[in-house]
Amino acid sequence: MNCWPQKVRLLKKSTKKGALDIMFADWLFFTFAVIAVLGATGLVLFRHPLNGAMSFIVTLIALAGLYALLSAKLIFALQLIVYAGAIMSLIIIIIMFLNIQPEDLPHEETKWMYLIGGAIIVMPIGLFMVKMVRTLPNISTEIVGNNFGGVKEVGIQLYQNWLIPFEFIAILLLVPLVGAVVLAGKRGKNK
Amino acid sequence: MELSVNYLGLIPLFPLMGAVIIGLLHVFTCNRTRLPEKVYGILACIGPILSFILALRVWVALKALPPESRFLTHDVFTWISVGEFNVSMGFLADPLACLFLLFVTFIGTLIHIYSIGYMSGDVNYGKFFAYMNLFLGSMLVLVLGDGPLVMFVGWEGVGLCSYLLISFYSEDRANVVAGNKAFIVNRIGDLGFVLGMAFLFWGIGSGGFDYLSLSVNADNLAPGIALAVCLLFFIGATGKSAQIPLYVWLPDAMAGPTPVSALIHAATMVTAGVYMVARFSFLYAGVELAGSVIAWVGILTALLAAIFAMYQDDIKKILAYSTVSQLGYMFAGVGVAAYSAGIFHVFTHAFFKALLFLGAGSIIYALHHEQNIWKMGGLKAKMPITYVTMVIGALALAGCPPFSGFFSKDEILYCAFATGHYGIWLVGIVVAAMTAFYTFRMIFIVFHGQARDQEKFDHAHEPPSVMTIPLIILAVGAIFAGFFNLPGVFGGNLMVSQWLEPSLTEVHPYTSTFVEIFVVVASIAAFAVGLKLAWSKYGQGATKPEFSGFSRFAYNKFYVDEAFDRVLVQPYRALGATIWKNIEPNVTDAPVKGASRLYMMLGNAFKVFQAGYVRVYAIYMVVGLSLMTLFLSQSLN
Amino acid sequence: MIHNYLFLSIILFCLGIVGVIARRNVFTVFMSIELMLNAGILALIAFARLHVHMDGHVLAMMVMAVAAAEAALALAVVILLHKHKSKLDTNVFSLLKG
Amino acid sequence: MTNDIMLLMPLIIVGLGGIIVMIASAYEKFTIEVAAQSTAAILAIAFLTQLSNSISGNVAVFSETFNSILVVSTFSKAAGLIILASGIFTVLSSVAYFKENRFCTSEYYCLVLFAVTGMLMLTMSHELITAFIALEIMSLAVYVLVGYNRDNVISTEAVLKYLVLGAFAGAFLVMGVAFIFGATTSTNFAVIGQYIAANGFMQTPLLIGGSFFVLVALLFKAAAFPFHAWVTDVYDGAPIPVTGFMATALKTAIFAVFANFLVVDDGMHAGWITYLFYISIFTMFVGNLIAIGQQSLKRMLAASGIVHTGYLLIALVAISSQDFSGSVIAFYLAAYAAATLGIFAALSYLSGADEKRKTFDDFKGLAKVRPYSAAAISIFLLSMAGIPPTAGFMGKFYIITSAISAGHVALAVLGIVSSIISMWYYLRLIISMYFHEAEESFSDILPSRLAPTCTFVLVFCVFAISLYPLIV
Amino acid sequence: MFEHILSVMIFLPILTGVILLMTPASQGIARITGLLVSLAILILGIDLYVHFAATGYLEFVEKLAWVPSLGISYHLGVDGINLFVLMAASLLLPMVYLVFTTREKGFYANLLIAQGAMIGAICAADMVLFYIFWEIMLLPIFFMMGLYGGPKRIPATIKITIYTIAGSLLMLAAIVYLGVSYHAQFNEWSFAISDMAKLNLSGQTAILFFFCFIIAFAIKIPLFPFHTWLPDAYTEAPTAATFVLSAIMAKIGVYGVIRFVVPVFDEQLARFAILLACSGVVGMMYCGIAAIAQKDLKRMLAFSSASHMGIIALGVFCMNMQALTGSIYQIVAHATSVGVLFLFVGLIESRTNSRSIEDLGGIAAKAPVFALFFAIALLASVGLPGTSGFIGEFLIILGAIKFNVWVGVFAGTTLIIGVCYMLYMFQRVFFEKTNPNTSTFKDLTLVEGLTFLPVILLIIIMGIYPHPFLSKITPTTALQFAGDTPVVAQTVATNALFPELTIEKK
Repeated sequence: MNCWPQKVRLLKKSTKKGALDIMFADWLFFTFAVIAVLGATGLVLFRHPLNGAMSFIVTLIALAGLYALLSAKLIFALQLIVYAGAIMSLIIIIIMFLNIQPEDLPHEETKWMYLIGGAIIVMPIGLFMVKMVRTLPNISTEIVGNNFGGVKEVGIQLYQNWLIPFEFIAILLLVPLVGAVVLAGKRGKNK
Repeated sequence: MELSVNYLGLIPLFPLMGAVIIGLLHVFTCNRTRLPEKVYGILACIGPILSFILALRVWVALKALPPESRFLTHDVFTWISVGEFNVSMGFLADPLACLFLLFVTFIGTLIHIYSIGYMSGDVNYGKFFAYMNLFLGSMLVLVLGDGPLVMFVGWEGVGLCSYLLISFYSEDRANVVAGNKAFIVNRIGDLGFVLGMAFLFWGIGSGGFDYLSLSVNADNLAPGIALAVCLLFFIGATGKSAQIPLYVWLPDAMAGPTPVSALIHAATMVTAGVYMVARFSFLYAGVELAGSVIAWVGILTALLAAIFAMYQDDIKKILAYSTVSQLGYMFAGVGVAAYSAGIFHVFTHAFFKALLFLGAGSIIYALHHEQNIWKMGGLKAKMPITYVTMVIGALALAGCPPFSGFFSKDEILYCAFATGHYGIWLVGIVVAAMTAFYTFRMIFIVFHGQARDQEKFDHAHEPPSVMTIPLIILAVGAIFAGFFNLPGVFGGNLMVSQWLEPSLTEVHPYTSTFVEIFVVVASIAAFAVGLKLAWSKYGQGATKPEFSGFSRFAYNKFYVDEAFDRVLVQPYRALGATIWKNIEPNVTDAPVKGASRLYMMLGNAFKVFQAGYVRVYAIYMVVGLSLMTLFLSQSLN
Repeated sequence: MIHNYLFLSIILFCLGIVGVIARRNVFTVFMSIELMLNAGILALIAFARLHVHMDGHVLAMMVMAVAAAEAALALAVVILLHKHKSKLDTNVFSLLKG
Repeated sequence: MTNDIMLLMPLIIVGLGGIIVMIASAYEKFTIEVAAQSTAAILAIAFLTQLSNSISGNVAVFSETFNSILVVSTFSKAAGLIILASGIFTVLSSVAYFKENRFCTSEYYCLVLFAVTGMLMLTMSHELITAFIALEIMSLAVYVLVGYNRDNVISTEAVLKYLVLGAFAGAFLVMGVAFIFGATTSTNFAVIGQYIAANGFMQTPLLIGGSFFVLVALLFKAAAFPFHAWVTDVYDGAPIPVTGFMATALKTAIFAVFANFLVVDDGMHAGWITYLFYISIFTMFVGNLIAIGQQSLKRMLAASGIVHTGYLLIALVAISSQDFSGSVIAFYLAAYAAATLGIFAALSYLSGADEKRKTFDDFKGLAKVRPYSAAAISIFLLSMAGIPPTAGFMGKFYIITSAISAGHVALAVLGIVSSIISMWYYLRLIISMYFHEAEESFSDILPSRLAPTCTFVLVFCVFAISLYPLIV
Repeated sequence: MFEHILSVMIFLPILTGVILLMTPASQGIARITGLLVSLAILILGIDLYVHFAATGYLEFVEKLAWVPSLGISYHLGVDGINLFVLMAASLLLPMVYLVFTTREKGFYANLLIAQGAMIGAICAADMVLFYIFWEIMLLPIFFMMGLYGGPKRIPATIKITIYTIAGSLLMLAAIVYLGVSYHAQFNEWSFAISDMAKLNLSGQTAILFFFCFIIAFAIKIPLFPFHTWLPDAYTEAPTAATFVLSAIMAKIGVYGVIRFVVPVFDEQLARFAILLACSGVVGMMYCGIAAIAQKDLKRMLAFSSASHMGIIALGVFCMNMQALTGSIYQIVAHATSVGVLFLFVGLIESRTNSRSIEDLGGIAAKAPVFALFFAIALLASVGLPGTSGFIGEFLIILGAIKFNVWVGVFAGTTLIIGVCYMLYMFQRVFFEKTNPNTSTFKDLTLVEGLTFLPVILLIIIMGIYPHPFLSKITPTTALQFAGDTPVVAQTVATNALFPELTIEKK
């Protein structure tokens, strides 16, 4: 199922020094990171939402790869299945369903202005976060053993310590269900 | 040794009760069936007569006491007691108060009787007597009150009555305005009085606020405060007694009925200032500067008023200015520390000036409210009693020996001379001549010569006996009152001065007989000169002269009233209007208005920020965030 | 190196913000928010790795669930908007203001 | 243990009730009236349970069962009471409202129940991601409620704005949670508190940033400056009972978790005090300025809600984390809730079909025609303005007292100044109702009984709360 | 005489008013009820006065814990300071019901509530309780003005309401500050007024809150320059409301200063007393001078009232016993005189449909009893000896001179300024010739006459024999200055401006 991280683990086992290992992980990281950023940029820049959605899917997949690099096996899977799979296909279906013509799209003549302005405004927030992160120890991200992030381990965590939020996610999911019916569904005349 | 008796309080109470009873009767009947005038007349006279009788009793009681302990007191109740400030509603009769008591009740009674005739037929007959009784009561409180604060009650009370009686004919705006003027000008003086009391209290502290305690503690006063108190009290006196600069109300006050002018604005109320200065002789005696100020203000007032009196047309105004002038003498007297002389002049002046006013009232009554002397003339044939009595009054006023005015005025001038105030004396002599001149100018024009207004002349007649009898009684007084205080040079022994001695802090000046005779001669000469001039100018009948130059200036009273109007009244009104029209909305209220306007403006401006675009709201959030992170970054290290 | 993951998370997060404030297309806006959530998830995973602590993974899962729920509702709203105006422009919907 | 479960009963009752109503609404027979009644009953039962819990005075940390994720304290119980009461009054006034505005279905009530579930959970949660989930339950339900009148573009616009901005803020919350997790390896309040106590707050930049983003999200929901701009539009677009619900229950829940989060440790509170200080000042004054320019009552009340957020922030600034009981905040929230719910209850039967009476001028002369309603509204407005003897006054009094005793004199004075300038727009409605002649006869107002009853019960509450002594 | 007399006096009118508002009672019933209740209050008030023992401390105390955690209690009491304000509030109101006979139900109900609230504010011995009543008493006035006022009532109503609320909210901050300081200094919570005197306040914050108090009271009094709401409000309000405002509420402002500022902020007051005293004097002169320009009788009286309030306030700031006692005395004197004058103007307005001085004239001839009563009230207001107005004013001037010579001298000008406009008004309204407006002016009816008679008699009695009244006040005022506090030293120092007059015993 999750062959890819296994490969990495194998790689790790195969070398004593681990330099190549790390170099390879870095190389993977940068690849995924660049893809993710490009995808995100595409999302922000593409005029048509469909293009944006496709580009976003690329980002999500790249992120899944990164999760794998971070030894989060379960999340890697969930990201692909739930996010890139379910959520994004829903979005794309709706985009297609609405049958958006180019003339329905907003004419964003001032888009670039806003983008640049936005970037300037966001800069302090980003720098602030960077500054924060820099105070952390910059450890290496080699794969953690002991089934860290495996289904069983995470599951035990979930049911032992996080029962209540987990249960309430049920209600959380019910609400948009009802909501979607109320807002977008068919409605009989008042009962 | 003071003696406590329990009837002093009754003396003012009788007239006050009379005022209440008459007033209530009047108020409740005036718009329905009126009570007969007789009822009011009798009711009105009961109070003054009873007071007069009690005054005599007081006099007798005082006489019985040894001179150095001639005090009667009556503490009715604790009036105000706040901390160290304790005042009782107390009355004090000493020789000075007794003298005032006697002549005030005596003349008051006479004028009440006179008014029964004079006011007959008036719609507000009852009201008049209520006011008169109220006045008399207040005056008696003023005189008897033990301590400045009780005196002030009477002081303001007589002011109120003066106001009410001046504006008695209230349908005519001018009368009411004159009344207002009197009250307001008096109030300016009263401010001085009140402040004087406050200073006195400040200076004396807990020492008590009746005359006896005050005179004991007066020595403890700091000189600065003593001076301030003296001058402030004197300001009060200038208001009530019509001295420069507050004399302006008195001539206008003649708008009231003539008995009022006689009683209030000649004989009694206006002398309250002199009485006050004499009362506080223990203070003034220690502050020479205040004395000089008083003396000079007094004598200059005398001069100024005499000048005005020489040019007046209105018989009552002439008398009014003469009153101001005589009051000036009195102040000159008390100013040079000749308190008894000043008081004595008050005493004699009360007789002859009341007499002159009542005489003038008779004339006015006879001529149907004509007051212009240039419409009169030759009345001596028609009104002999009035003529004779008025001439007696005029002689007394002009200072002709041996009428009462001569002695009292001479005493003042002598004291001024003897204490070295030669300037005052000199002015006094000049004023004496002028007094003789304007007095006889009036007599000659009114009684001598031809009738100038034939129709009025034909209707003129001697008034009823209820009016003439008081005239005669007063005339007798005007003749003989002076003998009570004959100075040594005439073989007298200054009886009044001696009587007053326990109440006053004064040293009778002693000079050589030569000086005494010189002063007397000078006075007589002044009288003669004045009389001669008057006779030569008006004795044979004269017409109203055209005024020009100085005389025109003097005829218009140096435009003092106009100046007051320009300098004080108009600016005051303008200030009021400015405050209301400009300052209030544009300055005082401006911050409030401005704040609310700014608030509204900002509120409307803020609507722009609620643009309605979701993106804009997101931008607000991010901008806010990023600003906050900027600050936060500073704290991250 | 763990920092790089976090930097990437920050970059994605900021891109998401920019997307929200710079774009008027409703879909793009919603997806930008999803992007921000993903940046959060990435950070969570990275921290989980940093501390070798699996709570981060649990948290990430829950965030995903919430993201899904939000997305569902957002899509319902988008359909509703489209019904009203046939437009996907957020600026069209500015009747309420002032 | 049974007692501990009792403490959770309100939450369970409401949650299960929501699901039951949701299922039931699939049936035709389950009319909106029945739905309303059953919802009110469920909320009432939950309220009574909560009340009995409050009286019994139990508190529980649930460290064994739920890993300390839920904590029931007196504060959370008080907040829960307010939320449940708000729910009941919202449901009751909705009945009257939907007689005139016919777009209701029975799902409306189940959403109310879900929202209340989320809120109750929010008050109890002592863990960030649970708080996030509760917040999202609540928010998603409220989004739907706001847009319930889906035929109305205004309503849809309101939900769009709320949803976009709410999700945006939610994303910050997630980021914040991530950072806090990164700093402390936990999202549990107790652990965070211990971590701060051990390591200091200002010494842990990651914690600063994380809590900053969490606060941003909470401030957004509480409508504090500069995250306030959505409030007027969303309140305006929402149906009147929902507006009332948002203004009261939602705010209560948010402030409950806000306070719980702030007091995890002194260091946290001290670290944010300056920011909260300025934010509360700006919130009060910006709210006032927005309110002053409004013609529409709902928008005015929304803006005044911003101002009240400012006052509550003062209380947050002034709380002390040592012996935190939240009584001042709870009292103020209760007072504010009573008045706000009262006004919205009154508006829900007075505003007429399709909310045609919206502006101040529309209510001119109301006092002549409906004196009791006008009097009730006046009392609510006076309570909001903080005029004694209403509850609003006591609330304000406690807030100022706490601010001054915490040494924030300037904040207290500025709060006072703000309530001075807020007088104008409260009085304005009273003046419209009383001092102007009626321009219409208000004859179309249905003689519905529930909403007026609610209104007068709330009038009683306004006075009763003010007389109820605060137990610090 | 029973235990809860004060509570009854507070809540009887309030509850009656609220019940009247809630029930569809007719205006006749409302008026009769109002009259009966106010008469009951009057009887209780007299009873209380008779049993007042003048111990100097609070009497008739009722104390009930309310918010124990903050030391707030339901605490009532009467001493020499508030006794007379209480009397003003409990004795004067029946007149209104007797004079204004044809107003709406709400009018009477609001009056009742106002009375209860005022009595509450006066008797409250707990600061929070005081504040609550202080605010409540504004509400009926707000409604009375807005509902039954003149044509320009709404702006005036808004102005007075927001202005006063602004002031009182500042006071709230100050009250809280006092409570908190008490907690900080004595480690227990209390909002009792009597406890506050123990506080030792200093520093910038104390000054800030000192001014909060001062501004609150200055607005209510109103003290220059916070008086700008007054002319409009007094003019536009229905006469009964004006009466309540001027006769009683303004006094509660002064009372507040005496109660809160004088004992608590002694240090700050000593420092700023000269400033405040100047404000009082300037206000007195400013409003008095502005009064002369008024054509509207009511507005003139409004300015006159403001002018006198300046003097009363001055008395408080002079920080000596004479002035303080004078102020308290003048509170009643002014309440009776100006209150009655406002009612008289209301009568004139109802009989001639005009309040303009220009339109009136010659009333004295038509209505002698009315003129007599009016004149007595007027003379009291200008402070003529023999009326109640003199005693207070004189004591204030006396104290003012002690405090500062110049302040005293300028304060004295009230004697002149008052008569200027009052006499002018009396001349134009009561004297001169009648005109069509006034030619049919009816004198007071028997009921009206009997209504006003007690007050008029009170004015005279209080002027002639004030001692029994003063002796109820002085024990308490003496206590205020009992210790040789720094205040006294400071006030004497202000007179150093006048070196040549400094008292030095020879």
